[in-house]
Amino acid sequence: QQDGGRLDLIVQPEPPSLMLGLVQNAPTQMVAGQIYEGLLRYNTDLEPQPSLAKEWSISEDGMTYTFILNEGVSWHDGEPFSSEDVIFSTKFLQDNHARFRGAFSHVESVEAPDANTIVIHMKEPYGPFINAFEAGSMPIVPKHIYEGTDYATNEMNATPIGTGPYEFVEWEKGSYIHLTKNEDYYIDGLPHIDDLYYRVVPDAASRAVAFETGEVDVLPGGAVENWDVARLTEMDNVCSSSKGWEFFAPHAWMWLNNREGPTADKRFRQAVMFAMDREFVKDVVWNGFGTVPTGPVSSKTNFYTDDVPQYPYDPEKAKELLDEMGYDGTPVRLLPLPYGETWQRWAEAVKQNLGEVGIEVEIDSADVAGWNEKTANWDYDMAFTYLYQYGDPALGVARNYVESQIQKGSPWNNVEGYVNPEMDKLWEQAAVEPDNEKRQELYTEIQQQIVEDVPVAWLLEIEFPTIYRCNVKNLITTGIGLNDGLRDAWIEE
Amino acid sequence: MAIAGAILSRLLKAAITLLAIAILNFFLVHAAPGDPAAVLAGEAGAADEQMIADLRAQFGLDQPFYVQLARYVGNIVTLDLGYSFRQGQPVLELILERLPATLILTLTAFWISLVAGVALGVAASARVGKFTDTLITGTALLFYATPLYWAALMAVLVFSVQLGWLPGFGYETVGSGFGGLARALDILKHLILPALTLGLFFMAVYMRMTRASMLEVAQQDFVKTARAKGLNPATIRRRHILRNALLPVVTLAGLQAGQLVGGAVLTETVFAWPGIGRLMFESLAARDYNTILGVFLVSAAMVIVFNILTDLVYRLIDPRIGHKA
Amino acid sequence: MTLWKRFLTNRGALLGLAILIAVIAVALLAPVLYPRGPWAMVQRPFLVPFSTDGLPLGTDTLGRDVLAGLVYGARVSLLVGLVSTLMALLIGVPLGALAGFYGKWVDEGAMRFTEFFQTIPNFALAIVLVAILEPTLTSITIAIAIVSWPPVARLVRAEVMSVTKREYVDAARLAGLSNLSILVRQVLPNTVSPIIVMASLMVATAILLESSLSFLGLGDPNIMSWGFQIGAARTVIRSAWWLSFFPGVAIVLTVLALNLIGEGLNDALNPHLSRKGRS
Amino acid sequence: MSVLKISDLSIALPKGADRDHAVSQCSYEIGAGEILCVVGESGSGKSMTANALMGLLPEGVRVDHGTAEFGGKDILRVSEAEQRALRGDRIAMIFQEPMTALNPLMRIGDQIAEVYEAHGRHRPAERREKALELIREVQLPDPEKIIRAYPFQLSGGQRQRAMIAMALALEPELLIADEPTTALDVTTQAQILKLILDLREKHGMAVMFITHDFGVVAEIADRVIVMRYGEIVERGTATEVLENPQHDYTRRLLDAIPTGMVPQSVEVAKAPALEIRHLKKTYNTGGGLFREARAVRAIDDVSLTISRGEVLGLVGESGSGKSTLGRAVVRLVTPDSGSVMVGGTDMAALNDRELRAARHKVQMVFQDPYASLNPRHRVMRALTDGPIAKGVPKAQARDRARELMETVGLGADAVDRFPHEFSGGQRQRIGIARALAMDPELIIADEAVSALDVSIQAQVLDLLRDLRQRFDLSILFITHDLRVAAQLCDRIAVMQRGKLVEIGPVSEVFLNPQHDYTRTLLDAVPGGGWGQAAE
Ligand SMILES: Nc1ncnc2c1ncn2[C@@H]1O[C@H](COP(=O)(O)OP(=O)(O)OP(=O)(O)O)[C@@H](O)[C@H]1O
Ligand SMILES: Nc1ncnc2c1ncn2[C@@H]1O[C@H](COP(=O)(O)OP(=O)(O)OP(=O)(O)O)[C@@H](O)[C@H]1O
Ligand SMILES: [Mg+2]
Ligand SMILES: [Mg+2]
Repeated sequence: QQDGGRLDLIVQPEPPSLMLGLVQNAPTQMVAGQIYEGLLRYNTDLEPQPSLAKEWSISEDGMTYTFILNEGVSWHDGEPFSSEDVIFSTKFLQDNHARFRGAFSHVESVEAPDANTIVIHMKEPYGPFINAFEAGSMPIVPKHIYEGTDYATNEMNATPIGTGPYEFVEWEKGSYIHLTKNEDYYIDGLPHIDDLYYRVVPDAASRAVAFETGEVDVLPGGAVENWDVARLTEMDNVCSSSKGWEFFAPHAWMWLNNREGPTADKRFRQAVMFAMDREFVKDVVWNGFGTVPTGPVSSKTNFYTDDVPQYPYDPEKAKELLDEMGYDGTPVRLLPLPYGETWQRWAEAVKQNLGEVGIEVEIDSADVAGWNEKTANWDYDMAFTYLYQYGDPALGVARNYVESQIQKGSPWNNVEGYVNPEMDKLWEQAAVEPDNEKRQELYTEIQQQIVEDVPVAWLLEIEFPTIYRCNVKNLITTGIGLNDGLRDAWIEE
Repeated sequence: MAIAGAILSRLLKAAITLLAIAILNFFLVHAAPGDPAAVLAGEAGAADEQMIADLRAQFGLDQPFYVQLARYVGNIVTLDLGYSFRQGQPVLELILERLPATLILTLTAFWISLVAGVALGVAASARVGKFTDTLITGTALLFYATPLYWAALMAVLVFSVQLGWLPGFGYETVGSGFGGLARALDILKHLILPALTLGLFFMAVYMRMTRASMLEVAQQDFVKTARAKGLNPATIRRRHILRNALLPVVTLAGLQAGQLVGGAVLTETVFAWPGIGRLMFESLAARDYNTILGVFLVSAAMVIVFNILTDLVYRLIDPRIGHKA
Repeated sequence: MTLWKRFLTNRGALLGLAILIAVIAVALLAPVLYPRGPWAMVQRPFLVPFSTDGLPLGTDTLGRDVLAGLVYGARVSLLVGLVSTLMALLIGVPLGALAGFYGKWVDEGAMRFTEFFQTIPNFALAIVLVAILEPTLTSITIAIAIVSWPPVARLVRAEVMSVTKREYVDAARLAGLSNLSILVRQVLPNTVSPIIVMASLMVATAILLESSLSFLGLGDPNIMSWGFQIGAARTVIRSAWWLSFFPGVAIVLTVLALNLIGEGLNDALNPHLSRKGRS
Repeated sequence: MSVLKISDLSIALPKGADRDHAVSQCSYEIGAGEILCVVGESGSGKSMTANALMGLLPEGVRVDHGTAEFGGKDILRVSEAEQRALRGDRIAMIFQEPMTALNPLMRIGDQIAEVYEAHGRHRPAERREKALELIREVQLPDPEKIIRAYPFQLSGGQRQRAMIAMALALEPELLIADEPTTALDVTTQAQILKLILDLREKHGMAVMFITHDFGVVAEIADRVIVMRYGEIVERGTATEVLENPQHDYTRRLLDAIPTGMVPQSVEVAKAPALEIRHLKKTYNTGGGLFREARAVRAIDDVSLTISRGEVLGLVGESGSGKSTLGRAVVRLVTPDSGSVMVGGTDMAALNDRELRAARHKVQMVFQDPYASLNPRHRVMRALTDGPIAKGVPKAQARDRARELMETVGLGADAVDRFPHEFSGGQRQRIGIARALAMDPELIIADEAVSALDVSIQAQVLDLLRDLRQRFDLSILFITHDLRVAAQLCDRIAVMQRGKLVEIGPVSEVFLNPQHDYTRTLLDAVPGGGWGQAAE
């Protein structure tokens, strides 16, 4: 192991803010994950690891969670960190963090018996709860800075203060964000690297050039288009890894509007599944990265099963189904995800596939805001999306298929409008079931039924390879990869 | 005194124009689907209604439209461009941070294109119909027809990737610790490719215009007078033809210099140049209303500033302006 | 028809005309040449040009025929160029004509309005308009028209002003013709030449503008255009240069052709004008 | 002893020009201190000769043949550098258009001093002094100020003086003046001619003076050359040529010149066709928010009457308001106050619609035969648009158009041609036919013959005279050329700075002018010779 050096990474797009408690965008998480910390981290098998909490325990009945905090931790401005900050953070995040709010709805109360202990009392057992403590899900924010202020306009948002291994130095808007080593980090010897530069390069091709010319050492997943990945990894001293996304397990699918139009017909939806050459897309558009999913749950997420109905590429079958339902050739609109060329090509490929079985597709276009607006207001026939699973079907999957999550105005729920009261009961049961084996049974049943119904067309378990110079060591050690991995990374000279 | 008066009246008109532009833009921008709260929530990958409602309230989007408009106009009148909730910073500050980069880029491109364009135009007109002329006009036409972004891509490919001579993107070497002259040189190096690609098109424009204008002025009577005096051709070209031929070029240049500020979006995007064009484009995608409006206003103000500067230059060159009642 | 003859003696203009006719022909024949359309995935992706029979320019990221894309792209470019220019003329000509003909407050008002649009940086405005209207062929065309009419209005105004001063316009007034018929029948026809020259150049600019918007991802996703091809290929420019190279060349050639034609027209018209003014 | 000896000069025109040679086989000389006038109609090759001597031939035009000996050398054959050394130094030239012959962006003083610079004379500091001297010599007012002025701040006459100053800078042996007074009005013209005569006296230089105006010839020429189609048709001393022309062409030219003989006015005392009462028009220019407005009183309380069948001449120098008055009568300009009664209607008070209906009563013949016909419309359309708008049936209007074309001597078949297929004089006839087509009670002719060559001018004047007889027309004839006025008009009105200073029968005004200004005008007419009543 060696200390020192500087690491240049790409961050794309430029984060709106680095105050992780207020903003949880992917780029914010990636940068601010070095500044802020959660109580726990998760390894690539999604097992909890110490972070701000050095020890933790869950009572037998699953109703009480106790965390023992590290001692001698201080904020970047020198103020000491204590359990008070954790208590404050739970309040802070209740106001500002939707996902946290969801997980904490199962919590009865939180208390801090002493400066280093936190005890959480649950309303009911909630299996996935232990998966909700990493920096992105529950960043701990400094009480001494935020208490009693208007959080959104607090001037310190511009210069975030955390407990993490790196401190904020400077943000040249449109250009780069500079973090530097936290010399007083509570784990001796960490971190190893002196300076981190997160570079903002808006154009994907330029990002590839940046890596090629050696200006940048690390390309996080998705920073360059997939076509460039192979070329870049063939260069000397370049390594790549698909690890570091286990916690998120990004799962891509196409929402099919279950409410109206041809997509309201199950046979049509099944036909769509058969008509799509998903392997082709994986190989051509995604350059072989990723896995064709079998259903709503990612193979990386807990409680996955492949014992479900299969939908291989079979245009003839698709045509049969369409004939059977008497599809009249009404054109359908397809809303692609405005996240770059890969997604655009993907939509084009789907359009072409569906066209071949007689479904006329018109690609709608919209930028991010337009996409949000249309999906959130159900103004679509088919729409691309991908969502994180957060390690547990109860956290990241259920929200997309239960009736209680049909809420106009947000694109992160049951946007397709799938209603199946029986399923809803099973989902509910599975979430609060303390026994993992029983949970598996319940989730298997759920997956089988849902795959039969095809409420959405699952496309791909996305894999975002991280590309980096081979002399950067220990870069990816956790289930959220680069988002908190730089604590342990070091550079070999 | 007359000049001061004229400028004052221009400024007054400009202020009204700007206010009108601000209002028009306000309508335009708000007509776009989606809003910043939804985008911000959307990027978080998870959001509930409460979060979006909170954000809307925080951004003032829960107010009726006319209240928002009135508040915005009120701010503009007091020269307050508002606050970017997305970026957590006053818009003016945000723009001022980015403006220098844009100005450096566009002004460099502007001067390169103007000086080179005029020089080539003069050279071509001096040898009209000959090979040099054909060569220059042909090349200019080619530049004129080449899409800017394509030229940029090709330039990066050749000079940055293949030859490795120049940095392919960015404003300066990040974290180099350069100061003073070293930093200036560093920025200069980064500036070359974007400024050149941005300048090529305009160079072609100025070249064509200068050439045409030179040829036209050369036909005028006073040139014959100059020749009748026995002046040599070089002097005639410089003193009599060029100065007169520059007048339309100056007009055009002034018009374009202003437009350049807001028009460098493509170059800034391809070269990762941290200017306001890109800020505008990114803010647009994020529906960061105040920032887009701010950038628009500032770019429009730049157009006006450059127009006024052009007028002043014009007055310097052409004594007739300002005297003519 | 001396104009036409003079135009035909201009070698550059002839070349431009030849190229343009070729592009138009190709655009018209697109459905005949490629009945499956430009989106069909016909072969393996990333086939190098001139390596495969029937696919002279190779294939793109999804295995689509690059040449088919070019051929269909010609339709879009020409369509957007022509229609947006036409629309810009429809806005600019009447406005400029009224301003130049009536003068006084009509002029003042129209010119303030024009100036207003000229004060807004026009590429930025086009971007915002397309983003707001959402990118479709129609919205793109409209946006381009909206940002390109002001110079037309100014040109027409100046021309109309100068023609209106000619004595035959006074004569028409004395003949008791109405203002409108004087403007339409006496004045406007005599301003046509410079407008045609400008229009030919505007078509070129519109094609560039469309391709720029497309490059920024603000193109109509259902339509294969040259700008779209370049924008889509930008990310693979290192491994598949031909994907952005050929559409780039297509744009350059077409725009070049239009410029050559414009200049040819200009040259053909100008000696006429200047000689008349002189003798 | 001759300064310049031209032998057998031919100048070839490029292919496609209207003839092969602009000038062919001309030989003549100019003696020291002599003024040689070169006269001839437009296109006869006068300017080309001058340009050839200066080495300033336009592209494509070249000397084909012949020599021009000057200071012992053939200046048509010397190198460009030698030519340059001669230009401005030993041969100088002034041009017709004073408005455009000076660089608009350079101070007058600098433009004069530049001549010294071009020939490497004097130190820079002295050049200014010299320029000042020259400005004084050409009698420009306020020399200290003029030297710092820009051309746009000078009037046409002043600019022409500045041009002359430049030409005189190095005391050339030969001064070539290409129609230097044609663009100026009479009074200014007279001053410039006098200046040239004075300077010739003082410096003893030879002058080659190009003009088409025999009045000017009579005023200054020692010897005269008459050119036609590039050839010399007549030469001799001024008196010889003017009084005893040999060649037919010269005679025709001279005959065409308005004689200066004042006709006895005919008695016209019928009903008035036009009555102008207290007409006023002020132009306000350049009034901006912060700029001072300037008011020009173009018509300042003018009243006059024209009887039926009468021709009233309106004269006055440039800018005196003649055109404005004419245009106010036809309501192309709306007067501020006063009335314009035509056949019982007050033209000044009509609204737009009434006006369109009343328009036909007064028609106009315009100055520029090239700009007054729509180049895109056939003659037929030019002649029928008005009548049809007035309500005349189409077929009838067409018949009438053919008839009118016969009347003006162009032939009925010409109606199907486009204007550019006619010569300037013919176009002017079409303009007249167009006016007649409306059956007007009054015709305003604003400088209707000024743009025409003398011989053609005479034809058009004849036509007008004839028509007036035939249709009993009333005409307001606006001109700055008193000779022309004297030829056609019954009465003369003189305007100065918007005011009517004198009005009366031709003979009275010319022979016995009452107003000072009228007298100045009459004195300024080149060639003089007034005061003879026609017998
Ligand atoms: N640049 C040119 N190219 C071709 N022919 C020309 C050119 N300039 C003049 N000409 C022709 O040369 C002939 C002589 O022209 P020139 O200018 O000498 O006439 P001018 O006697 O000076 O007439 P004006 O009184 O109208 O000035 C004319 O037939 C004219 O058409
Ligand atoms: N449209 C106008 N706006 C402002 N001033 C004008 C306008 N038309 C004419 N004038 C001014 O009015 C005065 C009279 O002009 P007018 O044209 O009637 O003179 P004119 O006697 O016809 O002269 P010329 O012999 O040069 O034709 C001049 O000072 C002129 O500058
Ligand atoms: Mg001449
Ligand atoms: Mg006049």
